[in-house]
Amino acid sequence: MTLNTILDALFPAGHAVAVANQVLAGEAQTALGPVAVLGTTDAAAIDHAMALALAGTVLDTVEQHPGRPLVFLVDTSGQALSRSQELLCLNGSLAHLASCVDFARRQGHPSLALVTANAVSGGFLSFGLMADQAYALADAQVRVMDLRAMARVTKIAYERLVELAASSPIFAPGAASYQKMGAIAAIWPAPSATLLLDALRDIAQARGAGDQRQSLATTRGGRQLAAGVSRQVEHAVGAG
Amino acid sequence: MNAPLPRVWDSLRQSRGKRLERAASLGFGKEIPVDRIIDLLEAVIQPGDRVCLEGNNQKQADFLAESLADCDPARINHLQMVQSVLALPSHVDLFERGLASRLDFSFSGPQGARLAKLVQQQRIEIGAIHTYLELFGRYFLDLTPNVALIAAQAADAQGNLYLGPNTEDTPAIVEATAFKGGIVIAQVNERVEKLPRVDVPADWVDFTVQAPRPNYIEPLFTRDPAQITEVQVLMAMMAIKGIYAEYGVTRLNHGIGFDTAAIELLLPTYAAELGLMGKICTHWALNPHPTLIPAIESGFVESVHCFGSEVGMDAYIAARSDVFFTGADGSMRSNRAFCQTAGLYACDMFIGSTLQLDLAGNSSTATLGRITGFGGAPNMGSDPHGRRHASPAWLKAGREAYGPQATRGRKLVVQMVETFREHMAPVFVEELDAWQLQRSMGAELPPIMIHGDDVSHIVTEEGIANLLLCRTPEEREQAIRGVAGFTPVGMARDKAMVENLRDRGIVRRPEDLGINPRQASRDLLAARSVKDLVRWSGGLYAPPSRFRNW
Amino acid sequence: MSLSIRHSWFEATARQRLAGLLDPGSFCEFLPPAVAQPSPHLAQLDLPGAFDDGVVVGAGQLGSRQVLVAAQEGQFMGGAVGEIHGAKIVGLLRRAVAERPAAVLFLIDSGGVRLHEANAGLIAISEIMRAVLDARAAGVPVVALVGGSCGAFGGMGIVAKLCSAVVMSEEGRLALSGPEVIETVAGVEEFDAKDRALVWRVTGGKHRYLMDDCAALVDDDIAAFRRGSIELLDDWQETPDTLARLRAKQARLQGRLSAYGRCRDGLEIWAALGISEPERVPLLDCDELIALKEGLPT
Amino acid sequence: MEKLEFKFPSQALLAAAPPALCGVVGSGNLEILVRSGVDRQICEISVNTSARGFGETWRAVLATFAASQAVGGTSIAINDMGATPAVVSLRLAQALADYRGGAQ
Repeated sequence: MTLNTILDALFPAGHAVAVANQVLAGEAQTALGPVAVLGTTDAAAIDHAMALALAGTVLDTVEQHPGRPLVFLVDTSGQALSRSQELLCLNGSLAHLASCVDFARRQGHPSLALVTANAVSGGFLSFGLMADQAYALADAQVRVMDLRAMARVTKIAYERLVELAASSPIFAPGAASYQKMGAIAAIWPAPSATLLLDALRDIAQARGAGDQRQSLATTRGGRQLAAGVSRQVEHAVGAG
Repeated sequence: MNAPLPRVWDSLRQSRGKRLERAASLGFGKEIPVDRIIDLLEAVIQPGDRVCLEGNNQKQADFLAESLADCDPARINHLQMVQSVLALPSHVDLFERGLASRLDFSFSGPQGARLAKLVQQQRIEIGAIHTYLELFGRYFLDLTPNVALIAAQAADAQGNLYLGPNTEDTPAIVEATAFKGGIVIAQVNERVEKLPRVDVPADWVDFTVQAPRPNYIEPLFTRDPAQITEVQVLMAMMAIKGIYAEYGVTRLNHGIGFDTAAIELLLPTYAAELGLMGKICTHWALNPHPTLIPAIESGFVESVHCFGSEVGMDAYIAARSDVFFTGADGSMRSNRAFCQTAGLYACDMFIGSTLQLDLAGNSSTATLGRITGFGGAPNMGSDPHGRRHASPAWLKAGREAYGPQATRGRKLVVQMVETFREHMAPVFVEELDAWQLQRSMGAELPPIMIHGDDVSHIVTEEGIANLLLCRTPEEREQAIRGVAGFTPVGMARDKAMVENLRDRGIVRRPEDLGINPRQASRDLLAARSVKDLVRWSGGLYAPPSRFRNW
Repeated sequence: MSLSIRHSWFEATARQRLAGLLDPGSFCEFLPPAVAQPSPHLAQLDLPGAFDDGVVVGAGQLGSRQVLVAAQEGQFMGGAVGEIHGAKIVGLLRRAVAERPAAVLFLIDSGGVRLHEANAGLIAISEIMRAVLDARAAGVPVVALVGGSCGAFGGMGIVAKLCSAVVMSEEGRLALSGPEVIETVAGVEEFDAKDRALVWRVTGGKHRYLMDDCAALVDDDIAAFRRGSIELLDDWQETPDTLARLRAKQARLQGRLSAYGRCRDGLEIWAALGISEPERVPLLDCDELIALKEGLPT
Repeated sequence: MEKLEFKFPSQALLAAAPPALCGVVGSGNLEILVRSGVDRQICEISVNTSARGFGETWRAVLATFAASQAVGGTSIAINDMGATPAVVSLRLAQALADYRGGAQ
């Protein structure tokens, strides 16, 4: 699916989104008013320049359009893998991007991420997973690592991983796993203006509720332990 | 009566002359252009020659090895290789490509598996697996090289050589070759106007070639203190208190493992606290182990003579010339032949680790499918019956072994092992893999590294077995079982007999030595990281990059 | 010699670090091993777990300040974040919002996501990121201490940079992708992971300190981390992010990218920073390096 | 992974104490948690180990420990990542000392 097909489907009322260096930035019209559109395309491997471009768009939006919703379109294969990128602390630029998204939230900007094709580890962490809610298109690839690579690194037989992946969302790649685990709010069969509007309304309504992913995971049976463990630590009696 | 046929008495000299003529006819002078080295080798080496390819423990004539392997097997073949260490892939290529057919060597290390395969395919004939001293000895008897291919640091215009700190085997090889009509070819790292010192005079050297890159040196003796375990600390405490202190061991050699590195690092702390400074470990036959730096800096060590050098230690050694053997130029000179001699005859103790020990105390590092050889451990780890000079440690061990009227002493030969290696492989076994290896290779002898009758003590985490005090083979077996821990060999011990041996001081537990295993903390190590070693050295030690975490 | 009384942070376990970091006897663990369960996900993959799932969380005092602490155990599965491990940290950070301690000390020693629980780990790290920012927004400084054998990599590298400040030792490493990963994907010419001196020139504490990616550089010594943390908190005032501050940071990162974006080795950047003998930087001790940085042209 | 359960008779340890943990589940290492148990004359030990097939070695190592130390009335849980018997014995001694220290 091309970027323009997706944009046309999400924003039939109009959009003006530019792509430079695999980074998109612009705005679009919705029934709820204008939204900022930003993100990455073509399985971008996020580097300093991309992270700073995205962060710049977030900060511009906060400065120029108070309260305007942020819509992230996520297509990232992870982070750029190079020595020069690490030399300048790539994790620092990704953290800066994440803190800008968080800052926008605190300034009253609702945010939504839609995984259009790929969402992998570091690239996903820095903006997609920082949004108030993340959604994914049905055929999107969401993962840390594919099972063959995982088998190599963990030295666990590939067949065993495939067998377990069928029943366990804990490590099985795929948007459905992430939905069960609480990180993806819903999977959309196709990009849709109606679904987008509903989602933006839900997000606006849930504002201030904080990070609900653990409890969602419990409800959906993805992570059985996380919410309980966090609660235990949060409320443990601090006796010596 | 017929007159006897006139015998030629200078055939070696004549052969040498012809070889040099062939080289001269191709336009070669003493300095060989790097791109013509194969032409030279094909001109001076003949089929069937005995060739010494300098492969040391550390320094490698790697460029000459690769060049020889690239020679035409139609012109050069059936070579008989003599070399102490078969370390590089090109060393084995010689046999796979049909240039060489016979091998006499000491150690093969990383090429052990390829070598074993060639033997099984009968594509190589092994003369013998020697110890270093035996091989050097045979260079001067019946294995004298026709051609020696050696490695040096630098050459001057006349062809004098400077060997650098890693002198190693070069003097022995050159002496044997140059004085028995052979040809000596040296690869050098650089050509200089004036050498720091002359290690090999020009008239012992026929040709030099400047290699395209400096000869490879393996940092074989660098042990990162960070990897020393608490169990190794415990065994080191036991060795220091139960052996070094009790015998007053001053002259010694250490193996290269982490067990003995732990001892080196406990000298400035634990041994110093026991008041042993000046009483033990003063004179060493040892490579310049970085882990010895704290003991040297603490004043434990008076002298160290080295087989070879170690990467990164040059500046430190130069600045500690009272301790190390250095030339007038300030840089170190090592010498494997002399240091092995010191290790065999002048040391009171050898202590090292092994992979397997049997019930007779025989040890082996051989594993199935690999022919690794011995290096120098069997020279150091053997009691030389020819020794005549006395020392307190030697005499005490002799009295323990032969009774109060002993007319000779005994070298301390100590094996120091954890009862299990990683992946729960027991070190103590009923039968060494060496026997199976002998059968599968059709060798005349099993590759036993140190013979049980040379071993005086075995140190494990469970205790020390003093085999000198055992009076029967049964006692010896139970003493070994008695420190073999929870290995099948250890669990099959006769408990009553082991307790009896313990009463007689033949088996000693940590608590018998006044050591609480819980005191065995890495905090006792004088250095716990490579960086600590650099600090101890005052910044003089420059560790290779792979050992750094800064 | 003073070397023998140093207690290496790099070498210590998470529990040993906490014992030496906090005021003696002040540490109280939440969800201690005796009442915890190892990860069922590891058991399912036939691997033994750890009672604390590789992270110790609790409360204690640092120079009489009340603090909350989380310490990752690098020796257990590379300190990697799984479901329980992550949830413990998230719970601690939420507690900080409610309890308002003087600080949260986050002893990071982690390669990032635990692949055996990949999705749970990635999401947990995302939750930790949000929770760190929530604690900071509530006025609680979150200080990352990085000096363990696993460094701070992957998502935990991002988390470290979301903290109020990072205290590092020279031995510590802070980056996103591990050198081994880059070597595997991009080749040994791109990054030789076995060239450890190079690895440290790219990701190590000294380089990060010279580049202002960490606030303080301390010796590899538990007591030095304690002193460094106390000094840092003495002068620290946690204030919420503002647009101006984020803009300034953006400008600084942009400037740095255009100035050094083509460099591939710390040596090149150090020379460009005005250090006359950059090759000596790895040999300097901590105090010398701090002095060197203070003397640099700004 | 293999789970092993053992019960050894052992001389009663005098005082119960807060739980003590020793060691780390790292390569070649293990963690040992000592808690007070039920029966004052018995030491209960459960082991989770990454290495299969060493049940008898574990039994021998642990039996030696329980016979040589007064550990009756304790319940010991072990998570093991391939530690050798030497390391296991050392950690047991350390864990017991920590547990006893906590009783004072």
